[in-house]
Amino acid sequence: MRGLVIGLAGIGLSMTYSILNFANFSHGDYITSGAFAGWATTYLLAGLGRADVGSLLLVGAGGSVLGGALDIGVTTTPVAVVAGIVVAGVATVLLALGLDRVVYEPIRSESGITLLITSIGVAFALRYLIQFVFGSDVRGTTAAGSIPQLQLYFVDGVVRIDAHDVTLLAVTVGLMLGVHVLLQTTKLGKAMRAMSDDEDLARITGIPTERVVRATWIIGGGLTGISGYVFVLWKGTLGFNDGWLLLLLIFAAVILGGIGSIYGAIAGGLIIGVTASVSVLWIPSAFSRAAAFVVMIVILLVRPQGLFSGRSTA
Amino acid sequence: MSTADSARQLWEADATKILVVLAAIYATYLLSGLVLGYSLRGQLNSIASLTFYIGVFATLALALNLHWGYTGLFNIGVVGFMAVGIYVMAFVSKPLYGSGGAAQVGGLGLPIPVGILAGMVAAALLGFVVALPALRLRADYLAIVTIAMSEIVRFTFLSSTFQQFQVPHTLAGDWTRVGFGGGSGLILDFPDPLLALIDVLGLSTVYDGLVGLVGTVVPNNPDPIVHSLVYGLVLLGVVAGYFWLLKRTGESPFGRVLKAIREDEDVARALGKNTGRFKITSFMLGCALMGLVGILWLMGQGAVTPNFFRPRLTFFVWIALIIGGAGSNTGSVAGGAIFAAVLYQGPLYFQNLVTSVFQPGDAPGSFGPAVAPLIANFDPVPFLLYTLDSVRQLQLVVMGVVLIWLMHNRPEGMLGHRKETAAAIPLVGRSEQGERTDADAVGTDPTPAGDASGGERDE
Amino acid sequence: MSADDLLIVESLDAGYGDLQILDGVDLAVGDEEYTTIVGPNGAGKSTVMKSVFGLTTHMGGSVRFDGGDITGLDPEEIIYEGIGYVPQSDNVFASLSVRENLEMGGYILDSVPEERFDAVFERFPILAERSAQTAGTLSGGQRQMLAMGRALMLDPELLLLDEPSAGLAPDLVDEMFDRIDEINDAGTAILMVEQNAKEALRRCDRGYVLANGTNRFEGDGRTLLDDEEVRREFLGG
Amino acid sequence: IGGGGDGGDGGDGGGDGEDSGDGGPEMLIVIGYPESGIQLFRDYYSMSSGDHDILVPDGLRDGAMPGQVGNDMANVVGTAPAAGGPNQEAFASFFEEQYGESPGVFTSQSYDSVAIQILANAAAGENDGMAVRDQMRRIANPSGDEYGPQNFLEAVEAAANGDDINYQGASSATNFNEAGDPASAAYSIWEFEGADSQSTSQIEVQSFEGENPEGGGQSADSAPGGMGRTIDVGILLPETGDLASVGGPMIQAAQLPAQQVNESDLDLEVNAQVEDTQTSPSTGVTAAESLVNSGMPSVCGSASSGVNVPVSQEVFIPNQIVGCSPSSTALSVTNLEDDDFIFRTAPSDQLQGRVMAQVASERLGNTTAATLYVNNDYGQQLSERFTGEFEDTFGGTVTDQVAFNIGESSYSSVIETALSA
Amino acid sequence: MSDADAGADAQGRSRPEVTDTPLRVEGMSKHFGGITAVDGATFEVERGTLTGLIGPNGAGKSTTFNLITGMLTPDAGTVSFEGEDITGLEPYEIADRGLVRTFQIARELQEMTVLENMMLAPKGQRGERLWRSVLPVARRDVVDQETELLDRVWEILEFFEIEHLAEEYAGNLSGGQRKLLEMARALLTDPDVLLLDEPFAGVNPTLERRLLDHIHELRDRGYTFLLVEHDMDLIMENCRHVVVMHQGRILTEGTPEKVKADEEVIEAYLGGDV
Ligand SMILES: Nc1ncnc2c1ncn2[C@@H]1O[C@H](COP(=O)(O)OP(=O)(O)OP(=O)(O)O)[C@@H](O)[C@H]1O
Ligand SMILES: Nc1ncnc2c1ncn2[C@@H]1O[C@H](COP(=O)(O)OP(=O)(O)OP(=O)(O)O)[C@@H](O)[C@H]1O
Ligand SMILES: [Mg+2]
Ligand SMILES: [Mg+2]
Repeated sequence: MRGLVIGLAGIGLSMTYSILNFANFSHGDYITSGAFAGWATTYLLAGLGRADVGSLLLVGAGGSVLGGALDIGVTTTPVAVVAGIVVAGVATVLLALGLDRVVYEPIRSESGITLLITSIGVAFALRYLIQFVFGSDVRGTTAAGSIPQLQLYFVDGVVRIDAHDVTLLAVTVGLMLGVHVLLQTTKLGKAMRAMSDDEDLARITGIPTERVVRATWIIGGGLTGISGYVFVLWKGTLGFNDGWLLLLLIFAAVILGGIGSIYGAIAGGLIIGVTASVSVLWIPSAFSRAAAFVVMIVILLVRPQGLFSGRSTA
Repeated sequence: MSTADSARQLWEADATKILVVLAAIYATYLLSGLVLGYSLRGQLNSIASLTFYIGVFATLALALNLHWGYTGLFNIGVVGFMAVGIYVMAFVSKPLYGSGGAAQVGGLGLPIPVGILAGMVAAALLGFVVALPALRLRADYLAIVTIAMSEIVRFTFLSSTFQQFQVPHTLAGDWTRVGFGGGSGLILDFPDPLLALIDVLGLSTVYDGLVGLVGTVVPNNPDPIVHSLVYGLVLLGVVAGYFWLLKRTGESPFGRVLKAIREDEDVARALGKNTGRFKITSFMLGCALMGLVGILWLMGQGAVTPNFFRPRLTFFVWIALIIGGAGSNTGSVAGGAIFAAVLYQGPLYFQNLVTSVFQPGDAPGSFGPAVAPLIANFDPVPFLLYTLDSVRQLQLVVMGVVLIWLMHNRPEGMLGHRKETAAAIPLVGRSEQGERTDADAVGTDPTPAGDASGGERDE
Repeated sequence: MSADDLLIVESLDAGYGDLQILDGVDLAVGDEEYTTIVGPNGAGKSTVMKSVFGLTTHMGGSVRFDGGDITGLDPEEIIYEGIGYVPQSDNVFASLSVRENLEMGGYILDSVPEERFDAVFERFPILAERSAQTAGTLSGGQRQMLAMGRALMLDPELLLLDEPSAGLAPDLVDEMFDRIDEINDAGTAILMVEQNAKEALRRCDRGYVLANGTNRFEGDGRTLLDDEEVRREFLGG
Repeated sequence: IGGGGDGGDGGDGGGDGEDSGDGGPEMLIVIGYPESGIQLFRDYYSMSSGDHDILVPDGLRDGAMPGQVGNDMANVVGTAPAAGGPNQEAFASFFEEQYGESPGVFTSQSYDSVAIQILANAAAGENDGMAVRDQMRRIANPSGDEYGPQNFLEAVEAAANGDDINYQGASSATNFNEAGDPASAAYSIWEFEGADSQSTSQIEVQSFEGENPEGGGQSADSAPGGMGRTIDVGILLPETGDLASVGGPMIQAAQLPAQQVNESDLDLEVNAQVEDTQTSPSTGVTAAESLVNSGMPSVCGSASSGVNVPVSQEVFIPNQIVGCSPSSTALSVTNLEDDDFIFRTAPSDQLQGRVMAQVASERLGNTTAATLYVNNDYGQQLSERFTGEFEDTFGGTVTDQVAFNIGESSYSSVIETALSA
Repeated sequence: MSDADAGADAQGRSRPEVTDTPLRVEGMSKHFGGITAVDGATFEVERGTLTGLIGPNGAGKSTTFNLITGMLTPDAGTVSFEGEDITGLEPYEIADRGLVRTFQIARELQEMTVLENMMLAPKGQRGERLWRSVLPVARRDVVDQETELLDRVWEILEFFEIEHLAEEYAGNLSGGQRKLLEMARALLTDPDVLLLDEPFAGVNPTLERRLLDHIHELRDRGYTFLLVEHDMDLIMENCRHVVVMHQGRILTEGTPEKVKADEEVIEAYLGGDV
């Protein structure tokens, strides 16, 4: 499940990585931003009239409102959840475009490393601004009790699947297909690849590079924000560090799948997710994150271009 | 002659730069200590702790400069090497396990210098393991590998698997309980390293004299003040040592090859340079230096826990390096100092200053109550109080913004001049060069510089 | 230089960042005219081309095209004016296939008619053969042809060519010059930089010799070719 | 009580239990903080039937937990050092009056810590660590006139007069033993009140007395005392980080005695300076240094043992400053070579481990348990202490001790490990 | 210099070492996916000659260079240098043995000055050992050697007429200037055999002539050159031996006259009209 989130968020990272040519270390905090924006909306819609607007907008900072008390869940407050998803996407798109305008555009022509370092600065600023506004405590966001559950019996026990697992699955798969269709049927996809090759040349060829960049942020940012929202919906808690803690796993997934490859990011996400949970069978659980990183490092050594990428190295 | 002179001038200018920066920093701190009403003891202590952080960040920035500024190796796993340094050092030098002490596990009980050496070697070896992929990977991939590696290191020290185990500690086959302590970390219960060092150097009497001297102005227990001041000085000594080492490294054919690797590795290979060897050497050297900083930083802190080594700390070092300017050793030192004083320690001082000058009331507990009055009736006080109270978070926001600003406006660093010449001699204009060789020929040095071209080809 | 020339560059100063390279360069390309710039390495020839295309720092003077002022426009906008550009190096999208490179050449069209591809493939048959190959793996000469093909996708009014024959085999050099002649004959004006100076001057209508960022000589191609001074200084005798 | 740090050799408990193959342990011991506890309990409830007995210690005593977890957590029982002191009510009503809330975990210990420091400082008559240290036991241990929070101001006056007093705290009788730990302690057994409540309810309080409830250790014979001065005391507690939720009320409680003095017409001022440890050792050390720089002779702090040990070792002990932690309970603090500068008003986990084992076995009637502990020295040591007591004293079996790290986005795999046999 | 002169010249030189062949390529092949870039190429380069390697675009010339210098590993075949099999060695090992190449697309070290670029090249620099560069006494040797090198560097820079750019960053050079730097740098490694990949593409004719003179001069001193070049006139004037590649294979080799007259070559390469 977490693999799907990683995959979805990974698409955004993969796109900016290949087109703008830099590893965006603030990507994790875009996820967090999307999650907070979306959840503020959900809280607001679910709790309007039941608690004061300020606490709702701050997603119950300081324990002022509890998600459980608002009975939030995809079946109990479907409108609030759907609105949350939409706002999470839109807000992250706006954030991504805004930051691009202010931060990245002026140094677009610099090397990837310059941009990477800059993105570390963005990550710091974003993360701790979120903490400044929303507080540092972890909050429970959904009403765990009222989510319908399905019990599936497997050979070795019961697997419980609840409505939020299903939502996560539906949203991520739906969006992945959507992006696939979008890039296949428009020339945007090729323009993006052309740009990732050589931006100057793209400009003199008449590709409206700034528009392609914007499209990249819009698609990538939207997916990222939504992935943040459904991630929180699925795990049921929200904290200012969520995205950052996911970031390295996302990088692992993107590299595993091959930078720039959308399907690679998805598959990479699933592999990383599975590695992290299955590895527990053989190694102490304290190492499950480490196991995912080891897989990534091994891939980088054996097949640096990733599993799914046909990019040339010439 | 003139070249030597101008070189000296440049060096002096560098030194002046560093000194001016340091002087300004110290003056500001003393001044704010005055405002805060610190006693002499407080002032001395605050100077000592400032010196400590300047020392560690400057050394870290220097070591990182070797990786990134010289060789173009994008290492964002600095904390991993620091962690290995101090952990291995503790493993080797902690006293043997004995029940009843605060420590849950023991070490091998070897002398501290052995531990320090072991820590550096271990960090270098980890560097070697990481450098193997570094030979083949692009900068950004290496970045991700190194940061993942640093997390793996942290998880390893966190894991209960290595929390404690038995190792034989004598040839007779006695077993002793050792380990890395898992999440609770290690209590560093070896003898005080500074005093040990002073002892070895035979400076105990000098030290005691110093304590006595300080005792005349700070009558009450002067020892810790002297101790931390002297430790700060030792760290500055280490900074000077690193600086010298890296300057030598950079201004040499070795450094030139590193620079070439940074620019285009294929070219260096086509010119017959075994770039792998250079990269590994440079990487391992930097890692050993980072391991040493890990040791110096935590050796005297009494305890070490794995979560000290979160990636955030690595980024601090990066900010320090970038403030100073990658590629420049002077810059690295100045950057480390500025970072430590302004961004790392500064906000707390600022908070204390404002608090003590204005004596503000209690801050609201969260953002909501803080902005509500601002929006409702333009009352900014709660918001300002909340802001002041959140200095530790905002400090990181500020660091982020500073980093962005630097990348936009001064990517070469505050002090500029990242382009230090990579040669053991100054590479200067032809005419001056001619003069110089002439002068040499006239002088005592009979180097047949002139006919090198004649012997160009005689096999 | 007359007012109704297609491209008019007037006392152009330009460079990179703070560094000024061009110092009052004047030049003109008439409708359907074939113009060549020659000059020593580092003279600023490529810089002139880049300046026309809005890729340098503008410091003074003007560039007019087809009666309108295009000084300071972005490359994306200049493409719409009807100028195509083949840079001296790095002139193909290395990770796109040959066909995709050509598609990108026609990016600003809503849809690229198949005839455009055919026309390019006809001029450069090797491209048709390799249409699925990744451009990054083409040989130097193949790339040069692909780059030219890409610029032709839009059937521009004016084509800027920076050393199109560099790296080409002799038969291809001739071929390339022939193709350029053809393109020119078909109504596209050419502004070309060449180190293969004699051949270029032989074929062009008008020639400029650039040195140290300023005009040194100009005139019709033959005249320059026969000029003693030009020959000695710039054409290697 | 002091003494042996031998809490359960052999580390990883008995994986050797030959219990029924299918069942897994009957109960879980979860040691951690709300910060990651919310996620952990959410995962627990979503992946299991949710009917194991679960026992948690003080770290998870946060009334908001059920609301945040979205479950009533009715299967969870907790233990925590209680305000079992003779004057606990006086403090509780006082706290409620001031802040309009009932006092939380470790608030009474915080109050006592600062109160004792003020008294010792008043008796010492100077802001000097060594002098304060020497007065600590004199004002806290028998003999002397007894005072408590209700007549704290009189106590201060008496102390400043150089009288021999015996402060009887809110948390315990606050008699220090040789190691500077409380000589006796009380534990409450509590449970959550459900998702709609913000508090927990206490089921029972159990008192434990150490070997020598009167306390012991050296102290001064007389006190200079003196009026007309300012008493400095530092407060070093977490406002942010893992322990933020516990730290807030603790800081409030710690500021109370100072306020009492400052609002009275006593000819004494108390200057209480608060610093935040962020629950991080390195920040803790920096913050402690800044307290030292401002000349604080004694400090109430720090909260968790992971911070307290380095802060004590690096700052308090070498600078000869009294540290008196209201909530650091780890065994290692007892064993510090502290030159008698380190005290605490919170009881050592030596005791809590035992209480938990007793609750698990006698009250809940379980014979097998697994522990899930936060990976720091608090979790690690308490888990081991519990295991030792549960197996040795109560004849139970601990199937597994599983560590978890703070800040993971999912704890299902560690829960899985703990729940499987 | 007229064609006739050059021809005579070329034949007149370097007789004594005819049999000595430092570089020998045998049955070398390289495939990229479905494309065969080099297909069983076999040829030799004689000591002290200027050998031309010509062929249509995409014939496999640059790939051959990459294979010889270890930048790529051949799928089949061997490369031997001075009698020793160097197939599959690392590029630096090959360069170290005295077989050095230039790149078709100049690869300068942008943020290093021209001088630094040049100083990088020479072999056997003592200071490339870290300890020698760092340790106080050992460093004295290093400084001495650097002083010597610097003089040599200046000479070569002057020869290539780029001494005025000595302190310029290589990234600021024009296309042609970069080529010059590239060649100058390669010469500094003191190679026995120098592989030049289209060194004159983009070089002004006047300078080209001077460079050629210099190449001849060096060749007379015993250097050996393998030169990829498309300019037939240049090849005819300057090379004594020419290897023609076509579609990865060696089509023919021999004297310029012979090659020029070869039907196949005319068809494959020179175009019908030559
Ligand atoms: N990006 C750049 N930044 C700074 N200076 C540059 C840049 N590009 C070129 N130059 C400088 O501008 C001058 C002119 O360069 P330009 O590329 O226009 O020469 P050119 O005439 O095309 O030469 P060539 O025939 O060698 O290609 C050269 O001195 C070069 O060093
Ligand atoms: N990495 C690669 N992957 C796939 N094909 C390649 C690769 N490198 C070269 N080729 C192909 O191999 C053939 C030979 O290329 P090479 O660069 O050696 O030609 P060349 O003789 O140097 O041509 P030119 O004179 O145009 O530079 C070409 O068809 C090219 O497309
Ligand atoms: Mg040019
Ligand atoms: Mg080639």
